[in-house]
Amino acid sequence: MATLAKNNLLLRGLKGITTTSNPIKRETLYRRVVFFSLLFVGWELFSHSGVWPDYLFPGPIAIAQSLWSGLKKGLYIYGTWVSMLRLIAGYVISLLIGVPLGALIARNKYFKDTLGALVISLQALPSVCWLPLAILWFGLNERAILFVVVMGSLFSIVLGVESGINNTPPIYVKAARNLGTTGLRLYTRVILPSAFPIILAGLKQGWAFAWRSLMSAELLYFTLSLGNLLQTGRDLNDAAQVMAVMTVIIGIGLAFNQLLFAPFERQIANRWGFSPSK
Amino acid sequence: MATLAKNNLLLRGLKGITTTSNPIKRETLYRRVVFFSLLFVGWELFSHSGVWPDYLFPGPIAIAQSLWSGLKKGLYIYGTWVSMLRLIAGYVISLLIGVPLGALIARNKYFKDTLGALVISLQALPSVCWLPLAILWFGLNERAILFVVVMGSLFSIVLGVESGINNTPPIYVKAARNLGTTGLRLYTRVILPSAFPIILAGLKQGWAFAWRSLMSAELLYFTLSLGNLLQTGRDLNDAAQVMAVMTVIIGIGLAFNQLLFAPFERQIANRWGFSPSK
Amino acid sequence: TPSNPSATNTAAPAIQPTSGTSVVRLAYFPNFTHATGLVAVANGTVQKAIGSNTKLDVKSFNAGPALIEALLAGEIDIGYVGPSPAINGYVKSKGSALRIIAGASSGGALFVVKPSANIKSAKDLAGKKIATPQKGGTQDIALRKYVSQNGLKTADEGGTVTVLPTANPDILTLFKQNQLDGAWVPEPWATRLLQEAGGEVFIDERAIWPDGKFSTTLIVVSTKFLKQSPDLVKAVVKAHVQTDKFVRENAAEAKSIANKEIERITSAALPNVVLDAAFRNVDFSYDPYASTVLVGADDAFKLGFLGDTQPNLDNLFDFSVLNEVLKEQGLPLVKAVVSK
Amino acid sequence: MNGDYALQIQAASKVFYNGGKAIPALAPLDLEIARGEFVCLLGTSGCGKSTLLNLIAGLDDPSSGSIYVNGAPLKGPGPDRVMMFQEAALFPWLTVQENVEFGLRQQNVAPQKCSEIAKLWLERVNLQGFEKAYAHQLSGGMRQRVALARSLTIDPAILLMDEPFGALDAMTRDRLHIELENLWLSTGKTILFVTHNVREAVALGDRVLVFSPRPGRVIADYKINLPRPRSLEDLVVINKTAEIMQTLRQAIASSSVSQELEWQL
Amino acid sequence: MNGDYALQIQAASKVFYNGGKAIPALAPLDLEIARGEFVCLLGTSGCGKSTLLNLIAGLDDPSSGSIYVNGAPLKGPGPDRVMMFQEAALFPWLTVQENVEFGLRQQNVAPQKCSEIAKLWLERVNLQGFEKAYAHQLSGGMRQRVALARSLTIDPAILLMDEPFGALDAMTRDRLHIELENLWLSTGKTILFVTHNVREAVALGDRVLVFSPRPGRVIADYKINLPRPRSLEDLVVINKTAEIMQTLRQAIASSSVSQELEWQL
Ligand SMILES: Nc1ncnc2c1ncn2[C@@H]1O[C@H](COP(=O)(O)OP(=O)(O)OP(=O)(O)O)[C@@H](O)[C@H]1O
Ligand SMILES: Nc1ncnc2c1ncn2[C@@H]1O[C@H](COP(=O)(O)OP(=O)(O)OP(=O)(O)O)[C@@H](O)[C@H]1O
Ligand SMILES: [Mg+2]
Ligand SMILES: [Mg+2]
Repeated sequence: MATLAKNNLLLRGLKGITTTSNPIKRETLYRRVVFFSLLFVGWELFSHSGVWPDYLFPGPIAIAQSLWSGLKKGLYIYGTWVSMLRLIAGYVISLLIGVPLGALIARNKYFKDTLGALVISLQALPSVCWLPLAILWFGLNERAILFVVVMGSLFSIVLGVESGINNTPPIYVKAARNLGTTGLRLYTRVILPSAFPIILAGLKQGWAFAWRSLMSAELLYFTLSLGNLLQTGRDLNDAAQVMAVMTVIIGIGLAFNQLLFAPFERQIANRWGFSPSK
Repeated sequence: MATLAKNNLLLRGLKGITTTSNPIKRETLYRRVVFFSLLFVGWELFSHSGVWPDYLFPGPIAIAQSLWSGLKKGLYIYGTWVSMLRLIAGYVISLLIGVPLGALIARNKYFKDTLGALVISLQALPSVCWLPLAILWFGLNERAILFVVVMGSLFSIVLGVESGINNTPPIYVKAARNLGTTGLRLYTRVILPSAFPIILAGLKQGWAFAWRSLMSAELLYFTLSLGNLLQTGRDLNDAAQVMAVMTVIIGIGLAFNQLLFAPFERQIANRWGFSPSK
Repeated sequence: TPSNPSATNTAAPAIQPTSGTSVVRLAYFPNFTHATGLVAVANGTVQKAIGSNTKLDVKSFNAGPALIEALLAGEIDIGYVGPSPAINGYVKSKGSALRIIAGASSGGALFVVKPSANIKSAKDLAGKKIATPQKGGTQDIALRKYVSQNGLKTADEGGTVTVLPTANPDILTLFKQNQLDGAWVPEPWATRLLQEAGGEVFIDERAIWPDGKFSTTLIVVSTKFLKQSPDLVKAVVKAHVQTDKFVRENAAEAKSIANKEIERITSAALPNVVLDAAFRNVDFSYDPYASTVLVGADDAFKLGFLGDTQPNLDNLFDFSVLNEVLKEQGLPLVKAVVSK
Repeated sequence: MNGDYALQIQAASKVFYNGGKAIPALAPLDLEIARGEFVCLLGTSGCGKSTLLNLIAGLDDPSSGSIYVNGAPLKGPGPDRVMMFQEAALFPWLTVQENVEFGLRQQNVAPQKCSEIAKLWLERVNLQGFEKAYAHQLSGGMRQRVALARSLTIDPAILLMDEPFGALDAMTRDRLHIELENLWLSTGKTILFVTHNVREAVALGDRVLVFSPRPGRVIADYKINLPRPRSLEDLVVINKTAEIMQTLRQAIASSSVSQELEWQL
Repeated sequence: MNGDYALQIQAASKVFYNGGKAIPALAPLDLEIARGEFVCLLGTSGCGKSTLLNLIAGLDDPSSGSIYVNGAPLKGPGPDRVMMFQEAALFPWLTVQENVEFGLRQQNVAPQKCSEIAKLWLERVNLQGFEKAYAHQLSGGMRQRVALARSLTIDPAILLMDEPFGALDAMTRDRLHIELENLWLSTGKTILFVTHNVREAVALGDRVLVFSPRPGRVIADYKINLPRPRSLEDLVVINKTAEIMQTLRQAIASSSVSQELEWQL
């Protein structure tokens, strides 16, 4: 009897582990595989159909070849590595500045009336506007590139945080203040966690725009990086290379989404009880 | 007595009108004026300080002169007009596609597992990736430009709508289904309105990124437009012109924020009872 | 087997850093019109000329405006760049930021047309769509000037010739798709249009300049650097002149060195067929062809691309260093031209 | 299945999963409710009453067993079975008036008509003057009354009410008891009414079901054959109440046992 | 101000604005509450009880008048006056255990200690086994009990309870009545307790305040001098209840008049 109970406990334990540590359900995986396979096959067939010349609209095989030859030369691995480091550094800086700034704007009417009004407009500025200022302020170096990346993603994060906080049900703030929470803790313990589901959407946007800005920023001067590989592909009118870089960006995007954002989203859905109703 | 009551009613009516039709409070206006005046004065003084050469970092006066000379020649007015039309058209198309797409992805697990995973990655692609495809698919015309603008803002909107819907408290959906709401109406009457506060943040992001993409898209071929004025400024190393275009973008951003987004935000705060607690 | 120019050159004296400057920041494009610069750096000629005590910091750029931007911001000392960004930088800084001190290459721009467009003479341009890489750029100005010299008008002016400024890679795509009738483009795009898109040469731009020479790549130096470290500037110019000779005398080898550098920097080399053909359309020379630079500036101004007032280009050129070097080497000097 | 029953529930159960842990909320349950019956549900907090109502409303699927409505297997939610939620669940983007009209609008009733019916119900729940207010501007009890009006406007055959009067003061509650009883008498609706107020259950119901603590099972089924109208103060009501309280007390006493059980499932 | 009073409220009123329309929720109100008093508040739905508690908690500012806590003017919220909200207001991102620990953590109590105190309170409200659940996995009554535990852990001098037992069944409620009374007897806290259950008010309170319909004013102030422990079934409790019900009925009768009034303000 005792053994049975123990077994049951073990089984339940395992079940617990599988549900949490195997985040992609087999079903999801299956669907993805089918979807992307179909997409690739259709695309490959289409690229040979002659509607558009294949040097302008290469199929997945041509792109894979371009990618493979770049990989063999070490270009993509090194370039991706360089770009990833910049991206992550820039994104982290944006987070460190953007989250407090968004919180300030959302909760302080002086900031809201002044800085807040600027943010959405500054966000609209293309990265190319920041390039000259970056050189002027930081010189031709990594810091200038980081600056442009930060300018690209910062405002998305600020806007996300601001909107998250604005949409916080006031009752949580009331409940917390009432339980003795004040000052900074009100942000770190209540407002930000409560706004987190919405902030996360802003962080995702920020992530995407950190990429976009990075691709511009890496054109400040030549270094081996994804941005330059992209630009070279474009400069040579090499559609396969452009698409190979796109593939790398998309691949990294999918991976990060899976590793960074999706777990948070699942966690939120679990805690808040958000679930697509049937 | 009757007159008094009537007067009271009138007064109350007027009060109602003033609170709704005079959206910027005098206080806010005052703060903004002070903030921006200080900003401009500081900037002007700094630009003459000689820390950076003034041809690289012009002050507000130099920028205003550049803007004025462009205005006199009609460049800015016509360019802004052309760009605004494209921006609005592109943005509206993005809305029309993005809102249903976001809704689909959020509510249908097949779409979520497949398309949903793609969106965040596609969003990361810089506009320059879309330029060759735009030419290929549409040729050199307005449609190609619109395509690039749509690609720039679409995914922000999709992501915003998706996140809004994912964060909809399930109880509202339950309540509505229970009251007989089904199918499309569930979206238009319940899910979208309930998600609207968060969707709005996505729309703001989409707006900003429509701008960014437009600035790239207008480089497809030369037409008098803000994108080309920006590029020309950069090609000629004319910092004052670059900043003049930035000013126009910021100005339009502020105006649209004031006219388009801020009223919705106020409405939401009123209805939902979101208010910065004291 | 004289292969390495640094081995053949006559004992370049190492220069002792004079006034604290111990770094030369050089910039160029990974583009074969900048081959002299690419080869000079790749072979170590520049490093040798400035001496081992001075660091050579090389940055590659994608376009002239960005290079000039960096130079104006004080991040670049010497650069290989086209005439029109150089003039822009000079004009924007009111003549204070830079000087043109030497030339690097000439030629390398062709007006290519579609055979199907039936363009045989200038009049045939009426009703045609012609692309140029950038509005107000060298080829754009050349085309507009050519159109008006032949009694036609561009669509912008209410005429019949549509000038379509669009990016080089897009020109190739559009050409392949038969959406253009012609394009006035620099190398290697001209060659690619010929080879990949079935274009044919309508005009080689060399044909419309005296002696077939016009400035394509120049060397500019920041005035501050020129004043502070004339020795270093001289060393670089010396290395440039040496390499220029090497490039002209060892075309095949220079080509392959340049192409390797291009590949190193951008990760993509030019295919040999393109490289060979394009190289034939470019001439290398330390002569900046100063008069053609001024003519270009004048044309640009007349077409409304250089501001409202005629720019004063009096101090644009400073050939003293170059001539010093040329004299030492016993080569013909270049003439300073004064703008009208 | 027998069409005479408004509802037939056959061995329906519900298990929730909390991480890896199974939480049985409803034990397999058999229940038949005749058309036009007024059934009150009593049970300790967390015993599965709301869960059962959710299943009947079609908002959640049973883990096992099946449910028939008027003899036909239940297929999702429908306006024939309207639920009034424990939390008011008013739509924050709609005014009070629009909230109340909501169900009617979904059924394409003419706007004029919607507005009339809504006005009528807002009067009945004593909220005239608050038509244009939003949910956050109402007190807890007012919100509950709006939710009540919202579910009654659409005139469903089966009413599922989850503690509908929980946040109301005694007077308002009395008044609404009378309204509800009249409505039921005049329309013959089937009503399932969850409450914690045993006297309320006895005063309103034809039948009172007592649930065991979680996982919920019906442990007592009282027919209340007292004459109507009944008052909360009637002696017969008070006596019946005492009897039922006794059952509930016993159920609670054994609750610790049933809570042990859950860990074995 | 007199420091003997836990609370002194002087001519405090509250007016809400709904668009341009003024909605007076609390009429200017004078009230003095001695230290250690157990005061129950009764009143019709929407009469301003929650509003008053909000003002005392410092979560909202009075439109006029002033409030003194222990003789000092009230300055914002503080852990000396803890409010238990009408809606449970649990933090959705925290587990039940973390919710209950929340207040203690804010006061930098050692984690070990927090966890012990939280465990103790979760047992008292009979929620052992749900430490790791999130709010959406609880029933309405369970949520209310978590909120109760959360406000009691931090041991405030003044407890503001807004219908704390509204969603609980009779048995659970009885048990918690005893817990609360014991807590009060042993710690001498000042308690303001809003309820719609008049008998509950009489059974628990030293003093029962009856509010008029909106805008709320105190229209009756009963001292309950019955011996403790009292039971809901005690005859004296039932009699006092009847007396108070009478006051409430009269108040409601005049409510239509007061509702007219609002349109004039
Ligand atoms: N979504 C959920 N996930 C996990 N457990 C749940 C969920 N919903 C309900 N439960 C559990 O199911 C049980 C029954 O809940 P239910 O809401 O039906 O109780 P109830 O009888 O309505 O109680 P109350 O009178 O307190 O409202 C509870 O123990 C609760 O914890
Ligand atoms: N934020 C607000 N804006 C406008 N009116 C409000 C607001 N909050 C409360 N009111 C109004 O104030 C009045 C009193 O509300 P309050 O919540 O204090 O009532 P209550 O006595 O607690 O009622 P209940 O017993 O129903 O909870 C109500 O008429 C309500 O409509
Ligand atoms: Mg319930
Ligand atoms: Mg209340």
